[in-house]
Amino acid sequence: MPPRPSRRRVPPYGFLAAVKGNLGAIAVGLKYFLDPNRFTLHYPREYIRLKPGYRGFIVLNKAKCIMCESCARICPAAAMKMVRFQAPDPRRPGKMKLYKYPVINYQRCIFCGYCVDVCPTEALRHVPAHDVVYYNLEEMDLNLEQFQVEPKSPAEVEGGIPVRYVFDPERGLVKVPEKGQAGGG
Amino acid sequence: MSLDAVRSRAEEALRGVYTGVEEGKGFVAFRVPAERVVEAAEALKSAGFDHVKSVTAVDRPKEGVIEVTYHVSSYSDPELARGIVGITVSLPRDNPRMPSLSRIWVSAEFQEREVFEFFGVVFEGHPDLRPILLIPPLAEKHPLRKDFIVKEEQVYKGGITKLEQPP
Amino acid sequence: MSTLRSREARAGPPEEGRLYVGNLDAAARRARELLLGKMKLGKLVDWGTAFSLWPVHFTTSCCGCEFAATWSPRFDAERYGALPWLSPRQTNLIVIEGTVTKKMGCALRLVWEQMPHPKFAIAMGACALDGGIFYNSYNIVRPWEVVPVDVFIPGCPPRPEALARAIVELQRLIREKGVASKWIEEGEREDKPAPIPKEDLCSWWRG
Amino acid sequence: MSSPGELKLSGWEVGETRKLPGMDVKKIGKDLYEIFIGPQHPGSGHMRIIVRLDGDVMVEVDPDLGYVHRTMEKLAEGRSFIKVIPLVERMAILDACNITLPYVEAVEKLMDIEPPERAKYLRVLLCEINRIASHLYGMGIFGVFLGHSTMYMWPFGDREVFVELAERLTGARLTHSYPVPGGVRRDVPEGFTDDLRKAVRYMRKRLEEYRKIFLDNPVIRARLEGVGVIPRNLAIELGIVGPNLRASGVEYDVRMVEPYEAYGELDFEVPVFEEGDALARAWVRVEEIKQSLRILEQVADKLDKMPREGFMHDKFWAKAPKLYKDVYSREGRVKLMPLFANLKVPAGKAFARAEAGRGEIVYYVESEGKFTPYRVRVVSPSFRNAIVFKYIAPGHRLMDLPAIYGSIDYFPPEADR
Repeated sequence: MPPRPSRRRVPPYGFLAAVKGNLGAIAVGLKYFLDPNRFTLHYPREYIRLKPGYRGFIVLNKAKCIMCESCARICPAAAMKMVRFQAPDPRRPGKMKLYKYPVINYQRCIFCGYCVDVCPTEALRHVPAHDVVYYNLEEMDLNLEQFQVEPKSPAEVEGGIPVRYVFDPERGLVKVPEKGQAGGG
Repeated sequence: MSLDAVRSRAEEALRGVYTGVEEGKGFVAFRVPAERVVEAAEALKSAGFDHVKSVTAVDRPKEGVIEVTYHVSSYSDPELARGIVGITVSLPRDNPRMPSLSRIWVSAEFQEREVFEFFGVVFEGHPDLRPILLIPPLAEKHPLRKDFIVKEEQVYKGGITKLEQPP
Repeated sequence: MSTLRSREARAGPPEEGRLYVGNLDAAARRARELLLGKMKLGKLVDWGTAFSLWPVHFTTSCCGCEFAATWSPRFDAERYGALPWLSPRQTNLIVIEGTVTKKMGCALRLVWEQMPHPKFAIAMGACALDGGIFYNSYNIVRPWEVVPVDVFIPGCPPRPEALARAIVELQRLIREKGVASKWIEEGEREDKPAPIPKEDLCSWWRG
Repeated sequence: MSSPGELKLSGWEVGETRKLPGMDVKKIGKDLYEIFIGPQHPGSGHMRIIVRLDGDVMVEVDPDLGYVHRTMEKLAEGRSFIKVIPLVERMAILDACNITLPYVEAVEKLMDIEPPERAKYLRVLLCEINRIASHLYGMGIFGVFLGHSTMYMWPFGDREVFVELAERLTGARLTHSYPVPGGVRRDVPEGFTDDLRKAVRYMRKRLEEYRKIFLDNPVIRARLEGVGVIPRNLAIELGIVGPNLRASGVEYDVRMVEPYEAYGELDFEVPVFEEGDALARAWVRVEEIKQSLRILEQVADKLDKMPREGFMHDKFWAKAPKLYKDVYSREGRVKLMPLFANLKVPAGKAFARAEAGRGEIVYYVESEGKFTPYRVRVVSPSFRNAIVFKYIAPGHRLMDLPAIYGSIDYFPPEADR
């Protein structure tokens, strides 16, 4: 059946309905007072273990890079750029070769994942970490060496407890520690 | 009622006013001379096209014109709502002026203000013609015109570094 | 009017070395030095400031979605003692959520100037760092040119955890480096001046 | 149909008296207060409203937009077609898929391709998840405006359920950049449809509680009923969109009048309310969430039955190397062919529309057959709704402005683009 309109009216409201409405609101409030639906993440004591497909920070595997420039061309924010080096070619002694590798500037990166998806050899990949902050801007403009280092989530480094959220038809999201056993608040 | 019927309803309303038809994907636009645009708008309005979806201006420096298209459709007539009809006016680029249609379609009021600041098109008879989104110094430059250049960055960073061995 | 003038005349030039008499400014400075320097109240000031970072309710752009989510039940940033507040006069933190347009830049500076110091700024999202995807837009300013920014968060938008991390890092910065007490001791903070003069930002402002 | 002359549109004339509940107000002209609200204010800021008051009754309201104008239309002219998707997405990142979808459709119209069946359902899936999340966001902000903090906490908590779903599907909390010309970027991960059904069941239960604590709450009703009434003919005249339009009794929803993607095959209703006041606008949103949940269930059933193929048009996927197909079967991630970086779109003009969370969004895309679009024009729902402040708010007391602002669900970044 195709989409169709359905005309309705806001239910009318009298004195009795107002009394009922007040009591209903209080009853719902009481219900959650007695049985709260807590799912707060106690960051940084706990942190969410991000799923493998999460579009977090990006790391380069230089060995796989074929210098095709696709990532730099598709980057919508011009955050990924190619750096160029001229060095002797190991395969053809005496000849020089132009090497091009991508570097990323996290001042601009919008984590759209286009570069990872367009890379024909999977040389770029996402790291499930997205809670890194910086004190100054210069640190965020990575060079080739820094781009190959996998950034670690600070919460993980500090020894936080990894948790994940599972869906529940009664409570929406439920926080579960990574090693089984359901956790409450 | 199909899209052709929407088109023929608009064509009927605009008969004698339009000078050309332009087929777009998802809409059909009728070219109207600037001095007859009010007449065309009134005809469309009484045919049931009751609101403006978009006042679209396109700068064409090669032809020396700014084209203003009012994309209109209908809320009150569910059959006309299926299609989108445009009326297009070509204005000279050096002095673009046209009568405002916001007296006929109130929904065009803010969008005409937007076209005014981004392209410099003056809508005569507009109740409140002043910039809406930009600060005054920028609004005078009409940034959506093609001669306002915004530079994009290239894919290379820095020059070529010479190294003794491959990186 | 005349009594006021005569009282000013009686006060004379600021007297150094005496605490409770004479020029009010000098007296206040002396009290500040005594409390923060000799009595080591600075640590208390830093401790207190770190756990009462109240961000002003000033949304510059779309990262406001994640700003709101950070104070929502799942991430609950109120646990850090940070509560978004309405009036800039009662806040000491500004979170710049995304792009600052030229029109907003003036408002940002006005809000920043209304806040009492010690005050801090967090730049959230790529747009607040180097423009992000709008890096070449003609209508934006870099927020670190408008207000001095302490912590930068990359991402578009950053996760709420990242904003929480920024607040935690800012608390650490305040407590380890004593930014708040130093600021009170030394008066206006000099290390991060805002390069764009206010006249350039607000030349068009009305109201 | 009425001509605008008959409607009382611009505040009121000097010397004219108007009857308001319990008082008559005359616009004197000189004795007006002018106050500036924003851009720093407790709601979801970034907009200034200049209000002229007579006593505490608004006589003239001038919305001052543009505080978040990031020049998307200009930047789009310099960037290749694929780069425009994340660019326009920043209009309303809480409603990302709905906002980018018509742009992608317009490009597809120009290229004369149509996504395969499964991609259409995947797009509908994310669109409806986004719509629910966007409505919940709007209701939460409405709660902030009214000082009803439970109504901020609950929808924002429940919104996380749908944000989490979207994150599992696309890999990002808000900025999905999900549809691309020809298809989508991810397929559903393992166990996703089961999670989706759980979330739907949970949300159904919660909506009942929302009704008890918010919609049927006498305090809220007293604040919203009869406030900011937009009569049907005025709603049509002002050209407002989305739930605000449907709360005024106009049966218009792009999903219904011009079904795009898979909406024509799905069974759902478009709730329309007659009253046109702030309360009806809140009701429309709740009813729409119910219908979106209904759509999600149908999409989940459909996706389970379909074979896991056809998420990208053959033009882009037929020649994909083996690595690409491996990545897809392993992770469900659709890799983009390098030709996406330099997508050449045939010359032409296309117009596309879709029903986003806040209403109809329209795109006009013109291509000259080059790598970049010649012109991208977008009119967002909030920009079309902004006119409500000017024509509906006058005549109300100042304290009704938060109720009107909140009920319109106005999102400034979307309006300013």
